[in-house]
Amino acid sequence: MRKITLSKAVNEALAEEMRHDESVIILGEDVAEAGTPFKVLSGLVEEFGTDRVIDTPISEPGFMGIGVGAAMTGMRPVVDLMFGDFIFLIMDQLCNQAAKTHYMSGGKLNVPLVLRTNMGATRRSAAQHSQSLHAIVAHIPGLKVAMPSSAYEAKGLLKTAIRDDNPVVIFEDKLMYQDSAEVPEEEYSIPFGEACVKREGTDITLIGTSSMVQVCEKAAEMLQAVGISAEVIDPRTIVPLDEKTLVESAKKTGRVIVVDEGHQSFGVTSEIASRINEKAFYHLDAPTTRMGAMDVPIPFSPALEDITVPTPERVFEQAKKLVSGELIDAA
Amino acid sequence: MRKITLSKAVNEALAEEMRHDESVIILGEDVAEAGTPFKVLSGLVEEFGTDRVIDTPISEPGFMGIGVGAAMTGMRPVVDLMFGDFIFLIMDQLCNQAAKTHYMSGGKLNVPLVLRTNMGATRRSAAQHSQSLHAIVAHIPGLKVAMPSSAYEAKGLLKTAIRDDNPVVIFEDKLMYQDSAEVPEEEYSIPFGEACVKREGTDITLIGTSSMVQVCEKAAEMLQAVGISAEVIDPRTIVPLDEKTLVESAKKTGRVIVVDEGHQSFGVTSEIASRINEKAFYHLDAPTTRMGAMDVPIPFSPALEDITVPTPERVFEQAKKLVSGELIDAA
Amino acid sequence: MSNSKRKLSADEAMRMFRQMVRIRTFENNANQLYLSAKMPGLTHMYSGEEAVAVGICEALLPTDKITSTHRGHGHCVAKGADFKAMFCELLGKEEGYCRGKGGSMHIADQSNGNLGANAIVGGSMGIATGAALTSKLKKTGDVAVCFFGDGATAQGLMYEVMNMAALWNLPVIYACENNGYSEYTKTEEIAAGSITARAEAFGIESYQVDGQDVIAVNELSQKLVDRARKGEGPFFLELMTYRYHGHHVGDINREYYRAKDEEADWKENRDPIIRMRAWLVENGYATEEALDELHKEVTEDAENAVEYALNAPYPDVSEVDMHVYTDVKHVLA
Amino acid sequence: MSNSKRKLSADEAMRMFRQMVRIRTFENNANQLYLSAKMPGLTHMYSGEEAVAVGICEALLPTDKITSTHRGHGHCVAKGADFKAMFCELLGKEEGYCRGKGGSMHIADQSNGNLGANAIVGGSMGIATGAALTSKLKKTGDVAVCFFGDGATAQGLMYEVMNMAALWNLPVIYACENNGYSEYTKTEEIAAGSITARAEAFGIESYQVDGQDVIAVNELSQKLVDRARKGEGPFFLELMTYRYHGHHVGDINREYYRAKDEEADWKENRDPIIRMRAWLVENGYATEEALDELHKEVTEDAENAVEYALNAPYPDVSEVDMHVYTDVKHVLA
Ligand SMILES: Cc1ncc(C[n+]2csc(CCOP(=O)(O)OP(=O)(O)O)c2C)c(N)n1
Ligand SMILES: Cc1ncc(C[n+]2csc(CCOP(=O)(O)OP(=O)(O)O)c2C)c(N)n1
Ligand SMILES: [Mg+2]
Ligand SMILES: [Mg+2]
Repeated sequence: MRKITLSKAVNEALAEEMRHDESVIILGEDVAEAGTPFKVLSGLVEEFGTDRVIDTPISEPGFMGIGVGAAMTGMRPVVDLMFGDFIFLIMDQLCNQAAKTHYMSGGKLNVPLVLRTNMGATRRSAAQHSQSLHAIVAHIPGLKVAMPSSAYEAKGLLKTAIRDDNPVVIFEDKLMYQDSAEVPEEEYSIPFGEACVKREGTDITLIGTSSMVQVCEKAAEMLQAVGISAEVIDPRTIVPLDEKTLVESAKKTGRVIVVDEGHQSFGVTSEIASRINEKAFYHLDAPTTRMGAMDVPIPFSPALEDITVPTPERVFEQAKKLVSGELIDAA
Repeated sequence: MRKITLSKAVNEALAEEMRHDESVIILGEDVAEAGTPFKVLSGLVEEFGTDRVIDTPISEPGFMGIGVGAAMTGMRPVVDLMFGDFIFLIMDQLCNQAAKTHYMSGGKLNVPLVLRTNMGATRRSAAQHSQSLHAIVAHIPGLKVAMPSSAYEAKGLLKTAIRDDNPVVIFEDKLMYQDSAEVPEEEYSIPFGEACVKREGTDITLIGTSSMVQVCEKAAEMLQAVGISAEVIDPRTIVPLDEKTLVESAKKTGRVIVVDEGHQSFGVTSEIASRINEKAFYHLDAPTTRMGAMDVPIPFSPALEDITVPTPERVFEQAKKLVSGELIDAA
Repeated sequence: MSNSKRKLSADEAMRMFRQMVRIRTFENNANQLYLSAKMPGLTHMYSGEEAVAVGICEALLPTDKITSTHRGHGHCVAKGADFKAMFCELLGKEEGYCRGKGGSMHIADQSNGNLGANAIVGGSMGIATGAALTSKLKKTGDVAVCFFGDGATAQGLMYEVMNMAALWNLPVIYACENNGYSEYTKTEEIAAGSITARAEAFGIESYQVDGQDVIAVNELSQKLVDRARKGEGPFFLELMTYRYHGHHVGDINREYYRAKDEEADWKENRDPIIRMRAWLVENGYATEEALDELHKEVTEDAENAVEYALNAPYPDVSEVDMHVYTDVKHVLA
Repeated sequence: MSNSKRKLSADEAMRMFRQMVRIRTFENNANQLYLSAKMPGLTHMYSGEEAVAVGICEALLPTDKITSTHRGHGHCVAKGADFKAMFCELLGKEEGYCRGKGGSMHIADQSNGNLGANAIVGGSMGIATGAALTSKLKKTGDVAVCFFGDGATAQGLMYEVMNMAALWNLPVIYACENNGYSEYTKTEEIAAGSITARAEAFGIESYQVDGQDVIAVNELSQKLVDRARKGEGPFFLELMTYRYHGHHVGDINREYYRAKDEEADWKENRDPIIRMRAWLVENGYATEEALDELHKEVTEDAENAVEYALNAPYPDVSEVDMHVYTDVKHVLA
């Protein structure tokens, strides 16, 4: 199968959906001629024009609010937020307005809006351009949250997001834009709430989101080399969360590590670990371990930044300890 | 000991700290003559004048930003956010600026700011005036988060918050402003990161935050009536979190329920449950149970609103099941 | 009362009068429900400001969109809503416009183009502007009106969306209801400079209007709505008006921020309903008797609706986790 | 070059020239570090805009406060920072102004009143205004200057804080560096109406100035800083300027949004350093030789600082969880 980059996959998803439905528009900073700083949208304005690929001023709350209003009245806006860190600027429009409109109106108004943004550290972009803030969005009922782990997922999930009648937030890892993966030529989409078992195993389950899926896969290979069989699962969407697949795997292996690039405390790993503990408790041989980003603002210095996020080596070490029962003493 | 309302306790804490330190000022909407819609600040402007009790326009991001700048240059602002739900408007100033300034400056700049706001549903205020959003703030390193459970804690924690050199967010339950508790006449403060064991017990641990402490205490009484001895713990601050006290209690009782008024998913209960599972796993007889608010926007209708938040009855039922081992089948 | 250049038809004139009376009557009943402890929560009365909502909404088609505020009953009635579904909503009943899930501060009536009240001050400014963007892109010809208070002009969002509306020539009208107060604070204490100049600085044509003169409001609105429809928008209106009640129904002792004399002056000398009534009679549109009859009719309507709503059922508890998402019946099932 | 009414002293004139040369030289070295892959991440060059930072900061005392932007090296140098600690910061080294934790976009130098660069466009507008509030309440006499770009005028925060600054007469000067672009977009595509009119609408005295004329900028700044100190603020300045490089150091092929001719015109005909150099010589402040010597000195300074920074140590990994809180040494310990 052909391989394309994640960037190209996103671009294709948008182009296909824009061809398919005239209501789909893109709103954001430098999305048109510049195609965003990451060049992800290159070529779209040439095909769809400035009426549908709309450059905005640097007014995140403003254009997010406009997106919500457009969505309520018949458009399907894809709002482009240049850095995930700027989500803090639009929280009111996202969480007080978009997320609650359908409920507050008793089901009468819909907000079919996609917020496309990114996440991920180790790009030397410092504390305000490196955060992975999906956990705080996932906490708000009414929003769906997708986290593609490769070009394949990026395209399939974005297409589903655009066709969804609810507000969906999709976090792309900005370090993965140039990563390639097999992506079919023919149309496809990936349903929300269906985890993907990336690798089967029997001794331990590694659950990873976004780029942490790769980290888990690398750790799984290292584990295989030492005779440990790891199952790797990508939830793909954290809201809705495919609890069933995760819990079943936990029951099978009896040991789980959850790896995510958001801050560990009050983060996504806590939620997933809690659900597994609740639903698979009596099958577990060890406490479900969380591995998130350190609970520190992301430092600029390369000497510090790289140690703030989980790595295959650290997942490998932790998995070995769990499987060997070394952590029993600690508990 | 004398009893005063939570509202009065907050008022006293502010007055004492303002007398003690000229740098302490209050910024917010209708904080001066009106003393806020909840009348919590009544009398302060009369004592301290409009230079220190400052009415602002309805510009939450603006006055929060001004608070941050004032804090960086020598003031100790207490920013008053009328409803906790409006925190979504100030997330950038709170999480990208206040929380990260000390770290990003390598320790050179401080932001000794207190954000006083509230939480709590069942006031018929609907989806945008009823949220309990402490979990999303707790996820951001650099912020401390306090959750007083009575007038006593409200005063003691607020005084500590004002003297802290870091940004602190304090969530008061708006339904508790008229609740009275014993509060000493003499000065005191409550250190951050020290949980309070409200009631000792041996069969199960109930951990509650804010008004959920009362819910847990009521449930504990109901449990006692059926012969179950429940320990009730109030963490008082969720950042820093007194993991030690919680874990020790979990090890002692072997069963834990965590009760909090924020949405359950990706919320505070998940974090606390995860820490307990990680650190006390081999001592637990049952999975730690989370009881948060339902994962739905808060509905207006009284018929619906009341069932969205944990109640003593439901905590009681759940505790009985845990202690009797009924939930083993479910897992 | 302004001397309309265009002669109003009897229908138009009477409809405006009736709508103002309907709003006032609705509010009197809502206030009564609060005072008699029959309404859950608090609510914000529109009484005194009727000419603003009516003057503007009578210039709109049902397909035109509005966004409303925490003080939203007036906009809702003026845009065509029905008393029964409104009272049901205020009481949290299943037959309410939002099945009781929204309540007073979130009442919406999408069948008449009311995209909803909003409990975040200024929170709907983007929504209205977005509705105007839809109109432009889909070429529907719809105009969007964004209602908000003087207090909301302190929200930065307003400047962000006005900038885009001006850059993109969107068919949106920003209608600032300047009632002199935001909660317990006078407007001059929270608004520096000039409100209309702020809009003008973005290149938006702006007007200050007597918000107690329904004909003046309507005449200007007709013109601007027509022009917005033709792509000459956006526009900005500052409507000088007054709220008769406290900030909300529970704000009863308010002399510390607002003098009784001032209230009396507005009520006695500038009331939009009294003024229009006199004008209708003077200009031969209606007799005093006909107007009394109209009042009576509306009063009965409202009382019936209240009665109906009080007896209507609450939503079933199973509704609590419905409508969180469009495609999941019960999200917690 | 504007004809200063007040005669500049040789010291003042030479200091301004030197500071502009220092900024240009700093940026040339920073760019070189990027091009030779010795600098982590990206950075935004201030070259071309030197007269703005220098003209304003030379009117300030070290105790006065400024807030800076993603394009912040110029403000940092102009407010008195040292090359070594700056280059160390850009390279993520322990001896950097922020111990390497902030980097280019968060460089701060509180000893000289620089409260920091900010990677959120417009993010520091509240901070500067808050610093001015401190000045007013503590009666320190400090003035705060908020630097930001034309693009940042689209952020609602600006209008919120200008409103409060105007209501409370705060000693803050909003300095809008209008360099014609925000990222890859021309200002006229993102700013409706008039930028200075927006500030004026809040009752703030506003000026548009030639940002390539350091003497004009300085003269006006002196006046406004004095007045702000006396409680006559706030003020708003729109400084017309130009950035010579791309949006950031990696933005090299930029003809799709900006013509080469336009760049050449600004560089050749309006360069603030060339203009001031000519003026210094013409007015007898310095000889060509003395100015060459100055250039050489600054160049050597910068090269030494770069060398020093390249060899300086990174912070120890144990620093990663320090400075999260003031009172916890290692938050993850
Ligand atoms: C963002 C936000 N801040 C504060 C409030 C609390 N609040 C509700 S109404 C109001 C005053 C609004 O004043 P104005 O916009 O003039 O409208 P009016 O009530 O006068 O109609 C305030 C401060 C809110 N609901 N939302
Ligand atoms: C809130 C926010 N939105 C977007 C960005 C991305 N961004 C960085 S600089 C910039 C352009 C800023 O333009 P301007 O304010 O004119 O400053 P200039 O770069 O021209 O100096 C943008 C959009 C950001 N850093 N912060
Ligand atoms: Mg008002
Ligand atoms: Mg610019």
